Amino acid sequence: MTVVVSLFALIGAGFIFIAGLGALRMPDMMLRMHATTKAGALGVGLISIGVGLHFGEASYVVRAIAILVFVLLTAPVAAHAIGRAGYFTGVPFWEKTLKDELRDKLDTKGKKLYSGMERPDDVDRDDRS
Amino acid sequence: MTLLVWNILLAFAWIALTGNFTGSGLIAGFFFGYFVLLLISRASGKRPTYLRKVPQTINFMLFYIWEIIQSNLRVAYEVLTPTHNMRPGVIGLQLSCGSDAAITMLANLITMTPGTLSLDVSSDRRMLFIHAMHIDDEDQLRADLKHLERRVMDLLDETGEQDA
Amino acid sequence: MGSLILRTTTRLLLPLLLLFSVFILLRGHDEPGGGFIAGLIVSTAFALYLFAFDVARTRHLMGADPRLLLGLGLLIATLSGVPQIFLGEAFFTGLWWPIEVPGLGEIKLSTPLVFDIGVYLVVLGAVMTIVLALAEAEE
Amino acid sequence: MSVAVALPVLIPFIFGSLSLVFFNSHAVQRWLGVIGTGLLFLATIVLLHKTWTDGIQVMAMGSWPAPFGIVLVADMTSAIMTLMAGMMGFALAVYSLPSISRDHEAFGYYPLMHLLLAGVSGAFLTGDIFNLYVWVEVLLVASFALLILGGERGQMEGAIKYVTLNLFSSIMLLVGVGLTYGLTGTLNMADLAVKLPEVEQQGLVTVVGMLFLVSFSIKAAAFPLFFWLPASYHTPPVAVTALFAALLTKVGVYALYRFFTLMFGNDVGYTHELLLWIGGFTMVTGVLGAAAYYEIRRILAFHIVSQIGYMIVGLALFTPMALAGGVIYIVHNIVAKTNLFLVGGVIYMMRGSYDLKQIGGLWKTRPLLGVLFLLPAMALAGIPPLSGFLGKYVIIRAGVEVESWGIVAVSLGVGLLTLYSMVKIWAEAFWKAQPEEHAARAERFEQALSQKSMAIMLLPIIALGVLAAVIGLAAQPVYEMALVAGHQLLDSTDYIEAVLGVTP
Amino acid sequence: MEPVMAVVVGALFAASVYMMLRRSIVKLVIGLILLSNAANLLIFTVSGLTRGAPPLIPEGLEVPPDAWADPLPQALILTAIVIGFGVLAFAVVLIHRAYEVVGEDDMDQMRSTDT
Amino acid sequence: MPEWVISVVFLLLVAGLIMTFVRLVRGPSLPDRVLALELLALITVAFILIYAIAVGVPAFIDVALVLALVGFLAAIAFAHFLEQGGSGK
Amino acid sequence: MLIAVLSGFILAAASPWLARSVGDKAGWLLALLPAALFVYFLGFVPTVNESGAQVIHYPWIPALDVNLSFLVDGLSLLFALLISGIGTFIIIYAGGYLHGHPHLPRFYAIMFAFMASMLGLVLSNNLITLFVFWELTSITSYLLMGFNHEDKNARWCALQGLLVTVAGGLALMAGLIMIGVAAGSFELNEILTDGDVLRDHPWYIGIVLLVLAGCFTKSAQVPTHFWLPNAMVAPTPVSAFLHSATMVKAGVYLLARLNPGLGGTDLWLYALGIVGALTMFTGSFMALRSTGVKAVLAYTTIMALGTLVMLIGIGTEGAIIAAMAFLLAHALYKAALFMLAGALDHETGTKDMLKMGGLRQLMPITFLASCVAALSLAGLPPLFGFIGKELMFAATAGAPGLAFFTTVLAVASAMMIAGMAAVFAIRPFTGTLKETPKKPHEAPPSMLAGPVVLAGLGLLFGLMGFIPAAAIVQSAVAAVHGAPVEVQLYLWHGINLPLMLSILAIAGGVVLFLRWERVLAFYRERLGFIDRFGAERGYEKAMEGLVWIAEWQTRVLQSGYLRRYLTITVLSTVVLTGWTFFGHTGSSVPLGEVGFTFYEFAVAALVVAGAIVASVTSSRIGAAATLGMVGFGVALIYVMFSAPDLGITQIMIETLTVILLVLVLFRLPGFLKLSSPTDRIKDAATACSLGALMTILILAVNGVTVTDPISDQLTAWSYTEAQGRNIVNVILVDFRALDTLGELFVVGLAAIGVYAMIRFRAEDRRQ
Ligand code: NA
Ligand code: NA
Repeated sequence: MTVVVSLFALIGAGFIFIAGLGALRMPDMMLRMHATTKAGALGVGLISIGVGLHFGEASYVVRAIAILVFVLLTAPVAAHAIGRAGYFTGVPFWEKTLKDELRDKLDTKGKKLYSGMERPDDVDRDDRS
Repeated sequence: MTLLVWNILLAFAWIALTGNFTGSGLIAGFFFGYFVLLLISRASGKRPTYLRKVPQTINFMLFYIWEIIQSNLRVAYEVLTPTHNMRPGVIGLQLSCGSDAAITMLANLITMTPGTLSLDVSSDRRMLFIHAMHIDDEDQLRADLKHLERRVMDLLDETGEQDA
Repeated sequence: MGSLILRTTTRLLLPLLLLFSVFILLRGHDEPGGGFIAGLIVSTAFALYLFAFDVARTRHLMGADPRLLLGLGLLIATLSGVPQIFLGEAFFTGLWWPIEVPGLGEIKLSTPLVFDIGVYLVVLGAVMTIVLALAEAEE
Repeated sequence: MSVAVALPVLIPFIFGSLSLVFFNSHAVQRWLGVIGTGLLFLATIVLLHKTWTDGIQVMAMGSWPAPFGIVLVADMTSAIMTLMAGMMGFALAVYSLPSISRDHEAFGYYPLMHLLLAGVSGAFLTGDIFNLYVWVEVLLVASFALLILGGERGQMEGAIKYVTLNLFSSIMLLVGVGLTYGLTGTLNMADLAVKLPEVEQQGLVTVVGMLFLVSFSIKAAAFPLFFWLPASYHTPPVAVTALFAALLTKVGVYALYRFFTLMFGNDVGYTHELLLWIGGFTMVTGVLGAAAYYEIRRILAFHIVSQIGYMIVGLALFTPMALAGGVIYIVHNIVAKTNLFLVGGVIYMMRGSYDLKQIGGLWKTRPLLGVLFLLPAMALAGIPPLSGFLGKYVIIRAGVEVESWGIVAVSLGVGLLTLYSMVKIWAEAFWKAQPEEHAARAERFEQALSQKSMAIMLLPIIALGVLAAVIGLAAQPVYEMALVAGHQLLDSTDYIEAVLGVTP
Repeated sequence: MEPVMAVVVGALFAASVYMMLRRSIVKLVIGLILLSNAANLLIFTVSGLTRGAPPLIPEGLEVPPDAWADPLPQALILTAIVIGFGVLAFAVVLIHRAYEVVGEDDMDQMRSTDT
Repeated sequence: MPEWVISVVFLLLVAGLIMTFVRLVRGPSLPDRVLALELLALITVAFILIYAIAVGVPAFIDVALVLALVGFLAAIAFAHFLEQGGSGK
Repeated sequence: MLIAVLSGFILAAASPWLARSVGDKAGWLLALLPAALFVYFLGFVPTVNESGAQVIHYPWIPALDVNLSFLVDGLSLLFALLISGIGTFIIIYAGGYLHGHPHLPRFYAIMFAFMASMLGLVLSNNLITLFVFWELTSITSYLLMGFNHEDKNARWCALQGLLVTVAGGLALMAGLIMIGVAAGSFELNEILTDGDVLRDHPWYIGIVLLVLAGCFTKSAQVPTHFWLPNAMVAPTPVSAFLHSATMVKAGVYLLARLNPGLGGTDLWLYALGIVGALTMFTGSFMALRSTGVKAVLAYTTIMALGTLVMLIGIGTEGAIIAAMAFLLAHALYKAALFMLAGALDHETGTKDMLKMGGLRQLMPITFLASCVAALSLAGLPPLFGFIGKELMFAATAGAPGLAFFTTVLAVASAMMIAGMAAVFAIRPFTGTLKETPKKPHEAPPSMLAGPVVLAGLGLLFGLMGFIPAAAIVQSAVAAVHGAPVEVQLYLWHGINLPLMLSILAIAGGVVLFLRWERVLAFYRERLGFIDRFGAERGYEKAMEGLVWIAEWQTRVLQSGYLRRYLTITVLSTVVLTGWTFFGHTGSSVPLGEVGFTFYEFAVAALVVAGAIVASVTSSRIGAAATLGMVGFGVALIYVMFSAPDLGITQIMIETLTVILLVLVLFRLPGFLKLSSPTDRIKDAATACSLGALMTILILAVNGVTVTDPISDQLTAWSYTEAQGRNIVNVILVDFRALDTLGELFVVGLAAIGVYAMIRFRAEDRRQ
């Protein structure tokens, strides 16, 4: 069991290291986010599994799982929020970025994002939520 | 009905948190879950049914974990190699699913899977904008994403192109 | 923030956070936690809801005006220590009523628990008073 | 166990909470304001009576015996200070009824007032140094909120300075508490009185004492740390300023008294010499500051600083008589200074300005107000037989007895300058004819002031004015109480025995 | 570790005071936040640092096993943290309002009440 | 868990912390800082979990749990700030 | 006795109402009180003469040696009689003089308060009680001087009088307390029985100087004499009362009173003798150039006060007799003259003697009374003033060590006074009738009763000197001298030195009267510099200096710069604590064991780095983000050192702080680099000094081992007594619930404050 736990811990820490490295050296904000969101979440997830295994007792296992779930649940939302905000505020892309299909769909003043597929009789479906 | 399911789920969450796997723990969990639901039922919204989804859910989770691991290996590769071979870009993905839950789930899954990151959904919910690390092969990427969408829709009982 | 993704996730997270806060409140006497931390957690839950939706909906969700919660919480916390004086004990002397409830096991009702519930309400009321006022000013 | 010692804290807490619950009903809040402060006043009278007749009052909160839990303790000093808090609270609640605007009521004036009083009473009564920090924060944050009610530019600017410097003070207090715990492993004041002298590195005790000295000197607005007070005190409505003037700095002074008698009395030759210098400079800079201004509230605000100096000198001289003099001076100052602010508020209601250059003619038309101004003003200037003279006499006599000539000279000189300031207000606001160019506004304000409002505002003014005279005239019992307070401060045996139940 | 923490606390105090001495009201608030953190850490450090022994009593025992971290400073700091937060919330909004009425993020322009 | 594993794990985590910190300081845009902060929260969760193992105190898991639950809120708040028109300068 | 003294205060409170309800003739009614008092005090005369001083004792603040004890002996009785007697006429007179004045009731009130204070002053046996009344006379006389308060000059003069006398009064207070402490008693009858205790005490010089400061200012001795003429802005009844029997005589009274205890030394002799003589001369000299009816009298008052002080200083038996006789004479004629001057002023509408003339026919009684009173002032037989002056010359001639000096000045003064007395009595009444602002006719009876009676008494006492001698002067002298003295007062002592000096003085006076226009011209042309360099200039400069210093100090200290306030505050902390640490106690810094793991160190370093970055970054929101990092770092530290609750709380608070900052900061502008590099270096030094101090304090305190912290007991009770396993939480909700309760209120208060700040503004906007 110790070996398994150690493995989880080591791999998890390794991913976190990668996340940190990615945050440091990826060329633009979006790409950094690819690194931090995925590697970071996975790293923490692995470590929390390791913790669950290490302590073994049910209540701790459940808590470790809870951490895993929370991280997997919240990390993409955070990434989405930051990415969206970064994009909307015009954080520059890496120069090797190939295309941007969103650029002309955004109406920052009306706070609307168009799909380019609107029908003329569309009601504003945003009101429904 | 859905509320009841929610309540039961919360009760289980409770005993999980407390580590008190007894009848009293369940009742207490049910009790507190009930109050929580009472409170948030003000923010009304549609709830999908869950019960029969359990096996499907487990299946899906395994798939998803695999995706995450894949995604990470790819990122790790990009991060660790000294030169960047990425060809990033933002693409718009036309959506088939229409419910909030499905869209959200899809968006979050996309974020956690290889080289893609959900930016936002268009105001009319027909388009999901995604930032991808590699759009060299855009068609393959779109196909993968549509596949993921299908799995989500199955899980959530959606038939596609409806919801109006 | 007009984000569908955030809104949907928030709807999912909110009950979890609320439940978690109650959990943290009740077990604080024996393990890390307590009224403060629980109050802070529930506050962040509503703050999250605020970011995802808006002030009006958050107020509606909370039901009571946070200033009322604040006042009630303070009153509960203060009064939890007062009746002891009629038993000839000092203010804030802890009183314990272990109650055997069929199916629930022993529940330790106590004045410190009442006090902690007051703490919980105060923290919630105060933080939300501040946050909502700020958000309203912003809107 | 004494119930009386906890009530001055619990009553304002309960009424403050109730006021919050009834946040939107101003009428209820007003009633709660008067009833709550009235009950508080009663409770503090009872407490003083019990302390006077039965000795030091103690309650161990939660029944946890000292030094393990928090105790509330009332010796004579605490009881007297608490009584002043109750009295001022009640007086100001009444005064507030007509003088506080609807807006202020709508944004929490009454709950803030209750909670400020709770903080002040708590600070006076607690027997635990960390608990003191908590009370200080309660009253501080209450005062922050009261200070900004109204939202004008001056209030904001003053508040920033007030908040910043007071926070620094609180942090130093917190640091001091932390270090004291690190030195002794206890927080209870009586226990500290026993344990601090047992610390091997006595030097460190004095060093930690310096942090408390700095912290409380800031709170007390002593030289050279008083900047926050003149920068902010004249900005809020006068009832608020009066409340602050009455009680806030006194908490700092009280804490200095408590700390540098009970706990940090190990190096008196050093600490109290320092206090003497601080006191002297505080008196002089404060009174000179007042001489520079022509605005009633600013003059009065700077005088607070000056009079803090007298109180510190009472502590610094460190004899029973000097300490008694200090206590009397505190009481006197609370009564007189509060009253002056209240009179200032009435002047404003009748003239629309606090600027001496814009107002006048009050003696001609309002002789009663003139007398009501003269009472506290002359008391403040130490004119006999009013309250201030008693305080001044006792302190100066104590100074003479220990041959501390410098401080005697300074005290006397400052008395003269105080008189100068008071007479300045008198000559300008009362004697001088109303300046023509501001007559229209004065008339407008006078007409807007209803008889009923005026009568309600005059009630506390008359009561406090009479009190200033009574303290001076019925000085024997006042001095006897103060002397007992002085003895208790100087010899902590009774205090320690009452709290810890052991004779040191 | 205590000497290291002593330096950390010193650095936090220095940084906070330096921030508070800037003309910007925003920096002033940041300084206040750091100050309160510094004081809390000071109490934490000065009452002794203990590794891996939180003051919790395990099931079945009546006191913690072995040496445990002093719970009292922790309770004090907890109180101080929360108080600090309350004060901070007030201060943050205060500078915000001050900026609105004065129109500048410059403390040196805020002198009308003294002179 | 062997001592050396603990050390290596901490080494990796600390390295991650430092690199993230550099990104936090360097920015250059606010979203960059925010994602760094978000990652810092994650690393802190991991750090606490490993520490719980290292000292054998499971009570610390609760700290990690709370952080995992609320850590992303800061990111949401900043995003909100940016969308309200904050410049980040 | 208590009632007698305090009745004035009671009547003061009642008089506005009385005056209003009685109306026009209220003065006559109200005068009944002083008249009754006069009779009451008269009743003491036989007792005192037969059995000596009476002490009447009422305890007031016995614990502080303050009692309402009264000493009735010749001296106090003399003063009490003068106060109540003259007071009676003053009240009557005021009713006429201020007839129809809207504030007459108020005037009566203050007047009675003043009178009562004066009585209290002269009758007090207790030093402190005496001082209480002393101060009350200053305050009430201030109100009287400023009675015409809409006149700027009146306010200014009143303030001057107040400040000068109160300044002296404060010195006196110190002096009196020192006497009490030195003598071991605050009761005059006890102190004065053994003066050597004081004279041999090391504080003696200090006591004398302080007492003199009080008495000299009150009695307008040079160089503080200037306030007295300015006090003429008061209505005439006030001047008449203040200058004849009260207020300015208080200083003289006290010197006389303390003479047995403090007198008889060289210090006393020279201080009083020289200052008194100079004052006497100055008063006369200034009187000679005055043209205002009241100004003349004011300066002659200064002369008289100087004379009395000089005589008390000389202190021989003869000098004391002279002093008491002179005092009595002066009181009688001065009160009369002032009331007459007031009558002239009241009837003609001017105070300038040069503008009056030929009033003899229109105001015959005034003229007659003026003549009699002025003759007494001039010191001509057969008036009582002559006796006083003769005795004075005798005393100066016999003054030990100061004979020549005092005698020359006395004769010179007497000449000038004689001249001015003639001017006063003759100029306005003779010659042709001049046009005056008001049409003059004889004053009403209320205004003539006093002058006539008092001038008549001057004549009566001159002719029959044995009456005052036996009745009161002898016992007064005994009181001042400290031993029984036989006193006989005669007009004729045979041809001796005093008589020659008198003749010389009167002759000189006649010359000055005849050449008065030339004298005035001389003053105008040659002596104008006196006004520019006189003591009054000194007062003005002092006041300007005070305001200047006050404004300078306020500019420097209360500069409005928060940064400066904070710098001073921080440096005060560092200097005070640092000096105590290194300089005073010489404490040392033990460097304990520096054991740590690399990850602990890394976290610590990151916290420091974060703090530094936050303080130097130019991005506002970047600073907020960095702060978040510091917060996480601190949370980690809490976790690493066994504080899970703290870790959680820190994380939660950090998150909320970020939310808060974000909600607030987005409207604020970015950082501007505003301070100069020099400023930044200075600030960094200030900041680092505090940081270093804190580091040192931690290290030092860590070196102290605590054996039994109270938390051991809390830990033991946590589960067994308080039923909780999380000790921190048990402390929070049980052991120290009160802390937590307080903290809740802090949070609640902050929330209300924030709410009010934000919403109050919103309300503003709406309006
Ligand atoms: Na220690
Ligand atoms: Na607490």
